[in-house]
Amino acid sequence: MSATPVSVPPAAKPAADAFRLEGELPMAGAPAVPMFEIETLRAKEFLPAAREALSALIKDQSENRVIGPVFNWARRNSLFPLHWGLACCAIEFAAGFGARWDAERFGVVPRSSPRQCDLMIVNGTVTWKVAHKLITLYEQMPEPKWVIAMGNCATGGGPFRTAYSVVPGVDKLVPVDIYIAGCPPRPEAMLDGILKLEELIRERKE
Amino acid sequence: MSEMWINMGPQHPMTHGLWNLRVKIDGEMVLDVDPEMGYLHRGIEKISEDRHYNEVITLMDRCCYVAGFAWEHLYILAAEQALHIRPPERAEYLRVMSDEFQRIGSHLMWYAAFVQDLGLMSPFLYGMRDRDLVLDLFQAYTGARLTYEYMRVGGVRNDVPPGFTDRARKVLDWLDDRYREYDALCMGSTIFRERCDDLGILKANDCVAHGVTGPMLRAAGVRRDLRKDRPYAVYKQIDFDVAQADAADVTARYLVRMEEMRQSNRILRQVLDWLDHHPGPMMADNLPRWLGAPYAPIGNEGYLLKRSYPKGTGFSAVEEPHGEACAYVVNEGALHPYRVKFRSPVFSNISAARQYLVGYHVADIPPIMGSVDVCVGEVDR
Amino acid sequence: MSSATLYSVSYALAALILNVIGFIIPPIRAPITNVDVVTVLAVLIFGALLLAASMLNTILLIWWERKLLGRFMDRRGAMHVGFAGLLQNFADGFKLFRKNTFQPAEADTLGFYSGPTAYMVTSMILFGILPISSGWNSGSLPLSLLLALAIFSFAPLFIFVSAWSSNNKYSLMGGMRSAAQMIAYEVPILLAVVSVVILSGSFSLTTIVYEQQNYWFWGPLVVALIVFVAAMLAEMERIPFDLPEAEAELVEGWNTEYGGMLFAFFMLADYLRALVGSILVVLLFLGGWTLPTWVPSAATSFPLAGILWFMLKTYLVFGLFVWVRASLPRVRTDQLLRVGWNRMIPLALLSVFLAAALVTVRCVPVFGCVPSAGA
Amino acid sequence: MEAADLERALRPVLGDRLLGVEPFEGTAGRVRFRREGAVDLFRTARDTLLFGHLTMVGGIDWVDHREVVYVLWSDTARQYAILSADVPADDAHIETASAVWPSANWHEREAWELVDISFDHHPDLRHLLTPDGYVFHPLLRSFKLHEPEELEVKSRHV
Amino acid sequence: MTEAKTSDGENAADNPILYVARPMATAARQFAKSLRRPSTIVYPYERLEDPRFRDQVAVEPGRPIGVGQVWDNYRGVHALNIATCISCNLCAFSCPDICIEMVTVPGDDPKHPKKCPQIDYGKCSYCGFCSDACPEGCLTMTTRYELSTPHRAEMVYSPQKLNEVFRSKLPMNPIRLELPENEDRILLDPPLCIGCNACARDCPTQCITMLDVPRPDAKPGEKLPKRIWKEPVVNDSDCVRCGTCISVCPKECLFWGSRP
Repeated sequence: MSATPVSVPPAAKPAADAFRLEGELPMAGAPAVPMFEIETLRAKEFLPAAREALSALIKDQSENRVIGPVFNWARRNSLFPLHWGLACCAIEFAAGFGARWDAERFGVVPRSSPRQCDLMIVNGTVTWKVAHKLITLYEQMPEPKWVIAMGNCATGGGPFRTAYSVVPGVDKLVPVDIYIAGCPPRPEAMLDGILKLEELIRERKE
Repeated sequence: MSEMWINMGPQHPMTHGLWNLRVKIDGEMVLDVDPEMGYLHRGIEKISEDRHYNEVITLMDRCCYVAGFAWEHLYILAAEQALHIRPPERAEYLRVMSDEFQRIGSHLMWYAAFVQDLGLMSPFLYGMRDRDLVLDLFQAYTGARLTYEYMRVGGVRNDVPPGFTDRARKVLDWLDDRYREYDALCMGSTIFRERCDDLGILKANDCVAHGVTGPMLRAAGVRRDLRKDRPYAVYKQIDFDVAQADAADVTARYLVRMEEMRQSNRILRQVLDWLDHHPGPMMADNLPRWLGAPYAPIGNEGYLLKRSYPKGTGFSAVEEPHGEACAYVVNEGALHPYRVKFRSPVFSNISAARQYLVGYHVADIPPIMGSVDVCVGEVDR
Repeated sequence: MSSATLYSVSYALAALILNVIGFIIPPIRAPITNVDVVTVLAVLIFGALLLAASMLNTILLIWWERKLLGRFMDRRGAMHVGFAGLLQNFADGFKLFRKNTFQPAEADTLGFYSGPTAYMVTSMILFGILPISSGWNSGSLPLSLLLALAIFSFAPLFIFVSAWSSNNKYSLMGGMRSAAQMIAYEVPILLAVVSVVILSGSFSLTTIVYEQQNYWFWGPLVVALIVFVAAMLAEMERIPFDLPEAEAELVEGWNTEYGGMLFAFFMLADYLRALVGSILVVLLFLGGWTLPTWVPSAATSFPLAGILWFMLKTYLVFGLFVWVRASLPRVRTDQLLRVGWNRMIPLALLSVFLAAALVTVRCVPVFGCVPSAGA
Repeated sequence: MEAADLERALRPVLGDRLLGVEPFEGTAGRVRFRREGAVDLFRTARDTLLFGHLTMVGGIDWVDHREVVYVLWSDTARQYAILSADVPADDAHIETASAVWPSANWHEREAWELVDISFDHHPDLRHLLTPDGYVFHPLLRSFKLHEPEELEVKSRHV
Repeated sequence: MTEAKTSDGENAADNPILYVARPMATAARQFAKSLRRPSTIVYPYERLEDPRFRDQVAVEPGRPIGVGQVWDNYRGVHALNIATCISCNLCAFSCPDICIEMVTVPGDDPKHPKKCPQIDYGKCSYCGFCSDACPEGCLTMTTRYELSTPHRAEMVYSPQKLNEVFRSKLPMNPIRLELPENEDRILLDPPLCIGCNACARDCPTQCITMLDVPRPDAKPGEKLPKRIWKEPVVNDSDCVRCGTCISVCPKECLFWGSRP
């Protein structure tokens, strides 16, 4: 007798369809959200910013109050991450830009040149050998700029944090705005991190 | 323009990872190259010495992040030899299934990256999309997309869920159609042939001298596949062919990888049929407690001193998607391996870069390096 | 709306503005409501309107490409900013506008800033020349086609200036490739255009469109069309001829060192040129704003019908470019030049001979007769 | 090919520089040799025994001495063979294999920087994985790993 | 051995007239297919782990979304049922990344404070060893994966926070593995034992009982050891093999072994 896996009910009862292989129902082609709706899901985002700018304009506020909301809206809706891959998370980073998750929906387009980027997604283990290059890249990015530490290696060294060559967390090198946990995080988690960053930018007004 | 050195990397779209290719160019011609590695050196071999045998598996998944299963299998084979353990047959079949799905997944990732180097935009997305289907299967039985932690010393963690094999066959059917589409997009295109024919040639004797293995070697006309030559796990009982081409150029490597994916499909259909009809245990009998599957070992070092375990040295070699990977595990009777040493195929394939890059254009570097299929994680370890 | 209508609108607007000012400050009313002053202001307003329209179109074109490319790649493309992502490019533009502009340490300041600006400006001038509907006066200049092509070929100079002055090896290589490529492909473009000119007998874009009333030129001149489209792809630096910004080997090509607004200039000018390229294809080969004679006249008689059909054609032609981009890999520099000199030019010459033969025999079995205005 | 075959072929060439050939599961055998016989052994292995492919070179630190492990593959025999030589810890050097198999180049660079085994006549003995000027040899047993938090605490005290 | 060829055994070199027609036709076919519904999942609104969404996409060849999405096996954030946790430390022991720390949770028994795992998700590698090791099934992994936060400190999940995850009733990782039959047991080296009761006091499952042992008669000239004349007896069916007793034993008289 050996360790045969047996399925015993866990402490909490799982969802009723545990182990059901989903998707057998042939409702192919139908979008979960209707076509028109799916294109307008976040379209109303612009309205508050515009309203704020308009009211500031009417009340004769300072210039910053007028254009601030609009530029804030623009900034958070057009984040260009740096196109580079460090380690495992880079594969999920790429998958996030693949067909299934398509980060471009949010206006996130990777650019290869740091001069054109707003966002550095540190997607993997940072070693001491690459640390100064990472700092150079960060300094080459024009303001305003943000950093996302994607995955546990970037957050705190992950499983390799005891190693002699690994920086235990990229926040030792550059200021980090959002930490995404996961090893590696799913592409959805990466998108969630980007959306959280958008919220952060919305709160940090000029 | 006079001669100059340019750095391609560590942040460069060509590298697909973290390494630096220093290139000496004259105009558009490549005069000399010098790969500079180590930007992702995480000391996996050192950390392994501080970890229990099963805990090293978590590092193996991250060692080569596009072929985690192959590296798990590699390490497990060496560790089992060092610890004198035989896994049950069903576990071996499950390992082979994982390996072959991983080969498809890794080759799809390679395809996506390679065509992107050539400027083909949509096949990148097609490759990633189809790879996601393979990852979905992995998620169904291991619970993760990239880092599986599925194999254990002495077997595998769990069986596949019910209905899995049917689902896997559907994915294989889907992939069979897609391979045809990939060929139409690449080999059907004159521009692709113009770009890739007679490019990055590395002849068979150079391959052998510089330790180049895997699809690059097979594209040079050498029939060498550890699954045939030195069958591990259950490859002896499976019927498949070794893909091979003679031109030794980028097109040949493309063709070899495509053929390998088709052969993987063939292997997988046999393995899935076997799995349907042969239930069995997942773990070997008589495992020492600290290696048993349900529990990871307990950090109470004291008790092991009272229970010595036979020493041994394990050596394993696995035909990884990138080539031939070897592991050397020294067991000195302790909880942790005494020394773990890995041989990464990409390590040797990159070290021969000067042989297949010099004399071509700068614009040829991305497709040639793409056809090498670089995974920096396993080079730097 | 024809150019004449647009101009009369701007004239009325100018007159209104000046009259209002004159009403507020009576002493200067007489001098500023002078016809000449009004005309000058009207021209300015006309230019501004045109500029705004061209920019809007360019931004719409980027959106169109992103959506189309998304579907080619089995994904959705930009969709969350504004309805179906329509505001996405505005967001990008606004963001880049407020971004820190960065000059590399040893860059040449004059070239670094003037290059992108000149590139952008020359691309915008083109819109003053291209007619997009009947009665567009600027297009009926006798040599408007030549003028457009001349301005179109300024670009490599400015690209090279900006690439050189940004003091980066990748930029420099991109700039050199760009210059070589654009110069090599000027010749086939001109030769392809020559066959159109032979057939239509005029260098005026408006005349060329009017000559296509009976049949569009793409039929008899299909070789010239292929040459023109391929060469246009090279001129616009799009896949398969996008080597100057080849992402794989040259990081971002000649705009590697550019960020912020200067980068936005490059992006915008690239798409302006893409729009111009599509418009030229429509004007020269696809009948401009006209429709085939068998189309019921209801389709062309409503207001703005000309502009509508014209823009529809333009976007479809651009869709063809996107299709090519989605399915073909990039060629290499030497292959590009070889194709340019060895294939394109003979083909274009062949097409010139064909056009000449057509004009000589005056009638083609399928397409009908060459208009009498020819030759 | 068995261990005995290897011994039979190598003994005449190496003499007492060959310490013995042990059977090793999954390979042709494990050849133990003195480092003085390295060049002869490599040449014989490649030219006579047709082990044309050097798969890996690795070092093991046994505290009192260090072991260099070579893994070879023969395309004719379709088998691996393992060569191993012990070098003293205070004088750890051995002749390079990269003259015989060019593929040894990077493997030896790695062994040099990680296990501190120097290879004589190596064409290009530079740092490969660690940064230039890195003075430690991490895969030695005397090199201990720390939790980063521990390191921080220590540095604060210093 | 097989000569590598394309799927249809043909290529552009054989057919130079086609030039670029085949790739363009392929792309156009994909365009037509994805016009109706591309493979994209509109993420924050459509989620793969949402069964309602999965029911609407299919698995037929040609429709690539949602193939084999078995989420109940997924290894995401842990769920901890504090009520059933026995503070056995096994999760913390089994963690390869040392990201689990046992912290005290306020319980009703002030004398024996209960210790439950606190997990640092900045270090956790989601390997699932801890939930495999948990003998009571109270530490499981759920399908939750969204963990991004602007503050590093928020990534440390206290037992209470893990309990909240448990209460949110997400689908959980249901695979539990059976104990192997040849399990090692806790054995006693009787001459060393001093009967101090430390093992019985700290045993999380209360499976150790201290039984009286007969006090031997002292022979002349021999000095009896100073000890309490009790010895621990382990109830193997209740024992979860956590090793707490071994680690608290002051005399190192308990050890692992197999009893015939």
